[in-house]
Amino acid sequence: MVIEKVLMAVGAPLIAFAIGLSFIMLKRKVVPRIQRRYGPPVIQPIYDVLKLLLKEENISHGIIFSLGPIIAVAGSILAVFFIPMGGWNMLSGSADLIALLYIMAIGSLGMALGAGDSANPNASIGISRALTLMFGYDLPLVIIVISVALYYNTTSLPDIIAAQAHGNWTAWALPLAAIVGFIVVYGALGEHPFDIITAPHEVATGPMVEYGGKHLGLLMINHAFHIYLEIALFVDLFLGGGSNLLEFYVKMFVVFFIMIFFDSVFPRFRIDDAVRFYWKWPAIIALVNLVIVLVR
Amino acid sequence: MEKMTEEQVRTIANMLRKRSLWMIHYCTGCGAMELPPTMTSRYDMERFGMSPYVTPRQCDILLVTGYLNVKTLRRLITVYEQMLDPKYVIGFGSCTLNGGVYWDSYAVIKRLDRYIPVDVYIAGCMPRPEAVMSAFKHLMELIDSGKANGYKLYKKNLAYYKENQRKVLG
Amino acid sequence: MMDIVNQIKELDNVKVTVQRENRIFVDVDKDRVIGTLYSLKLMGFHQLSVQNAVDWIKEGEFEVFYVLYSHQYKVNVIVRTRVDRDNPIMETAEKIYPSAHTWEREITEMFGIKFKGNDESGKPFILENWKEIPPLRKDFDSVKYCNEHFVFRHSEEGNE
Amino acid sequence: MNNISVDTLIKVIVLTPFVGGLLAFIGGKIHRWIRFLIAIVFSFASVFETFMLYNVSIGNIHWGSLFGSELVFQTNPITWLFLFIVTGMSALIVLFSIGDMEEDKMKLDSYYMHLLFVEGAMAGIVLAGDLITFFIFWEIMSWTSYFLVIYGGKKSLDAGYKYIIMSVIGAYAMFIAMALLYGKAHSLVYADVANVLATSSPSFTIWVVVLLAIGLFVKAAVMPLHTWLPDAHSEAPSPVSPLLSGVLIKMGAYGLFIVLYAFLTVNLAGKIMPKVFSTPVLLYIIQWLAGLSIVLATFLAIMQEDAKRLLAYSSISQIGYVVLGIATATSLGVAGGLFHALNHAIFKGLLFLAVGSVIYRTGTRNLSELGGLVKKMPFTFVALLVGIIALAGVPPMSGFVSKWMIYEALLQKKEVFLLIMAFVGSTGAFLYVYRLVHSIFLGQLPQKYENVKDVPIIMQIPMWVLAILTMVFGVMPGIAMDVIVKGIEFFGFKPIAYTLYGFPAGTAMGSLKVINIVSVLMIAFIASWIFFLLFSKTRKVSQYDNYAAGQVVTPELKYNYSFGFYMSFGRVIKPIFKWSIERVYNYWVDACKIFGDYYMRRVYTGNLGTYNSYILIVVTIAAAAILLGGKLW
Repeated sequence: MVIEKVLMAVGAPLIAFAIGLSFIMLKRKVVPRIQRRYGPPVIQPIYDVLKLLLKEENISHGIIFSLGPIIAVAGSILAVFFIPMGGWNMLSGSADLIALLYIMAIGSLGMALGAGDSANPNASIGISRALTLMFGYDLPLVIIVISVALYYNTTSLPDIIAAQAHGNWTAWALPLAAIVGFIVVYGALGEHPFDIITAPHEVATGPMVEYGGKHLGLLMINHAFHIYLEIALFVDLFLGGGSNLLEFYVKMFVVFFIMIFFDSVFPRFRIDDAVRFYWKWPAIIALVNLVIVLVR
Repeated sequence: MEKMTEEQVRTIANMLRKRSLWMIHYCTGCGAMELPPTMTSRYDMERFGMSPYVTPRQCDILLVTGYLNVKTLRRLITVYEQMLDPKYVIGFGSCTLNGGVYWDSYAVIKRLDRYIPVDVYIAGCMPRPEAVMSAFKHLMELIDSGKANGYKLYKKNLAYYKENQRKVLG
Repeated sequence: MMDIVNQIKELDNVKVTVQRENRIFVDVDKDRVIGTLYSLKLMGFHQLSVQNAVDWIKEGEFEVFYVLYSHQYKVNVIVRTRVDRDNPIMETAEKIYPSAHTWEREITEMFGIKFKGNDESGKPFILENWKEIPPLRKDFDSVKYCNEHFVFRHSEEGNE
Repeated sequence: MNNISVDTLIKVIVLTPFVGGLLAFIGGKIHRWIRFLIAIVFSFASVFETFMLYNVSIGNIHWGSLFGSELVFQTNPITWLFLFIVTGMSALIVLFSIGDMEEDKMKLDSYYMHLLFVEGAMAGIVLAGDLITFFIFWEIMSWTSYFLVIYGGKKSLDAGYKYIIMSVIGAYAMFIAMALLYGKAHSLVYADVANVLATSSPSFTIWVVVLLAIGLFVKAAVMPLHTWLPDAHSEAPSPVSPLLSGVLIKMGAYGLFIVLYAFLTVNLAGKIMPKVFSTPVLLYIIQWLAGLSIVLATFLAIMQEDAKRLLAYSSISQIGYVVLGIATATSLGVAGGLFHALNHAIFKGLLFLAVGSVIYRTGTRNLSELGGLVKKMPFTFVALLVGIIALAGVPPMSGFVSKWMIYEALLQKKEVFLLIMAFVGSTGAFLYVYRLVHSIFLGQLPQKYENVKDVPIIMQIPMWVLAILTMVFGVMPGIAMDVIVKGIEFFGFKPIAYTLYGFPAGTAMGSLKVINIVSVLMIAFIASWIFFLLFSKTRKVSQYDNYAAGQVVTPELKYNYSFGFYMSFGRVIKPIFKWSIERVYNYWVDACKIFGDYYMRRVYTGNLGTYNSYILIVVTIAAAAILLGGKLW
């Protein structure tokens, strides 16, 4: 039993990172195909991350600047343990859905502190946009989380997954919530209409302006974890979470595949239009869904 | 044993750096127009793992695309020094080689490599994308064979470069 | 088009030559330039397209010219004056055509012609810490400057 | 409690701060250090006495000495909790103000006297047994805190003026309620009040509770009556603001707790009162006021440019959580509200002390002028960081557990829209909290703060104590839960199951074990740090070697984005700022002034002749009334 626990403790973050990285590879291959060109070799993200980590010289603007990526990665690894992955629900017994929303905030707080310390106005503008966007998509996210919790009358993730066993997923029971969930997770990943945070043309890659070398490598690892976390949460809440790892991976693959098509088509929102968008349509749909759940 | 692993790490590192070159193109002159064709579907340099990035901290190659007058040289040196260590410079076109058509102009510098070390030059008064692609290929071979060490040159005889820069910038 | 030419001819001691269908040259001497510009503006030439100078080194003079254009008559008028080369000082046209302010700063830096009344005419404009004589003058030898300040690459010499 | 009996201990607790204040005043006249010594000794003495009073609950103790009328005291675990907040925070604030208040500029003797008087008054409120004692100490607290506020210089005079007027209006409302109750019950001890309200008609109870609530909500700065708080807290001197917003607001929350659960007792739902969604209409209104104040105060806090005003608005939104928790009337919700009151006192005090020490060193509290102080004031940065993590409710710190309890309680009662408002408030807290730490500590260090050093030790001790307390309550909420759960049992609530590290599956919809979160976070942090150190070393770089598209950044260039940090977000919520409650009050004030000028001038014309005629008329009417005696009516 102990070995299995140790294996899970070490294996879960690595698997999560592998899944997240595979999605980045998928994106780096599919988007060029949409633009009618071949695109980089499949394992290009691995080359990028390793090249960044093996840079000979690294700069840092201070302790907090270096601590930022470390806290971000630590926060993401922490969140991985609280989301049931396939058959394993590791620690998700000890923190329920509401606590999970706050645990996922540790990573963004770490990155925000690190980027703030880089003494560059582009980074500060990037962070203020990131936090405003987070404030934007948190409203519909909270409404659908409450509606799912009320629908199953529990907030612990393993019970929600158990309730969705053999086929009756939440997506069929609460279709509106699933739609809003998709939009929210899509925005949280910073895909195209919402990539205001790292808009290369306006704010020179936002918070990552002064990051280079192994700091940027850590941030890319954190981005891979972030993709895994958001989509795993969506799959666990709405698509039944998968009994074994393969089924879990297939569901996540399908969800991310759809997102890539949205990503390569849309122009970019202005930040306050993005917040207005989130507080108008997804919020209204989510409220309608909430009333349905309350009335039922 | 220690020496051998050091050697192995360097070869692996060179292999990785060859395959994922991030590029900042400092559009000083008319060469910047040659890069969009190399990036888009016709020539697609992303096949070699190269993609354009925005800030010097994140990038490996500095593309000097065209003539450099004295004012932009001052900015270019700041960008060059902000880049992190295994960095390479590619000089586009004859203006970086010997001043090109501006050979007698009082404002344009004549030889780029007196001010910052240049790894690869591309001849031609704005080389076509095929020439640019071959330059990238050549740079990759240099990196793989470990000969592309312009940045070490810059560190070694910094005084020489600084003196030249001061002579021009004043 | 002809009535415009006649109108311009009526201006006092002005030499008018019509070169092409819509291009009229007006030659005025230095101290009556501002008056001519002002009257031309009243006639309808509201736009100062270009103001620059030419260095006639053999005659020892600078020539400052103003290219005016009227959208109404679709005609270009080029007012030309001559300035002595040794101490070239002229009246500023800033009051009539505000855009002249920047043109005059550039002319001062490139030719060394001072413009009274334009407060920024002496300030450095494009060139950074430039020690030589204004570069666009004919007597400035650019090749000599390049040999002094820059090093050329001779074809057989390798990259040291 | 073997040696001295409990009632003498309670009297001693109430008296020590007052005696300490007087001695400090006299000592100050003799020499500076005597005053500091007395202030420290007496404030820490009251802390020690509080610990001697641990888990003692005793009925009414009568103390008849104060000019004829007798004061009634009582104590139970809830009062012990608030007493701990009061005495603990006051002791730390005395320490901080010794370091912070300059000697010559202000008359410090009366400052320390008022400081200790406020502490005594608050101890009196918390220990009060009947409404009269409660009201007496309430008034002492209002007036002494008014004198403390106006220490902040010229601008704090009108802030204090607005504060005292609103407090007095609140006190009048409470006084009328007490008169109504006295008319019916002839004794204002909590027990008698409870059974009077049990039998009286619903309209009477609603009237009494509404009037009491007005008095309490003025002090607790719930939304419609909050306008004094931002001015009073930001203009008050820097050691007074933590006292004001950390402790003084909690008295309003304590009063609400007493009104709801001592007077109306727990079977509130059973009361004969109109119901909305199965909760009494009174609680529903209070909850919606609290929810409103959470959301609107957060929006206002996000747009602030001044550090202390930002923290003042955030106090309004956090006290909204406490009131929301208390008004849920389920044991989990009330426990969450009280625990949040404790946490808020700690981390808000910590934040105000940190901002105070920044003001002490740099002299300005305008967020756009500061920046990059992390290099010069690392300890204050760590203290502020701990405070903001707690305020945002992020796991390792204490704010998370109490907010989690309030959310679970709301979820259980299916009050969904209030839960949404609470969540919006908490995410908004994340925004303005980051604004605070970014504008002060991160970014470019301006030239004029080059030689700023960290604050002296005596000002750092309080910050360290509060930071450690936040972490302790964050990781082991069980410690505080012992006191709170015993307290709600005393008032008749069902006890909730809790462990030292969280809540088992039974209590709420989901379970929580904070120790797992914290330990895994530490392990993950160490692992990623080692991974970080595996690779080549990093070179420290000055703040001017920065990406500016090639341009060289020079010191006199203000290369910092700190003014209007959330300007883009402001455009989204601009319509909300059109109407503000403050303009309504100002409108009324102007109306009264015009009325006063126009009509009163008619009556008091100012010349003696009219006044004599008034006297004559009054005398004749009186004489006629006496002569005709009872015949008329």
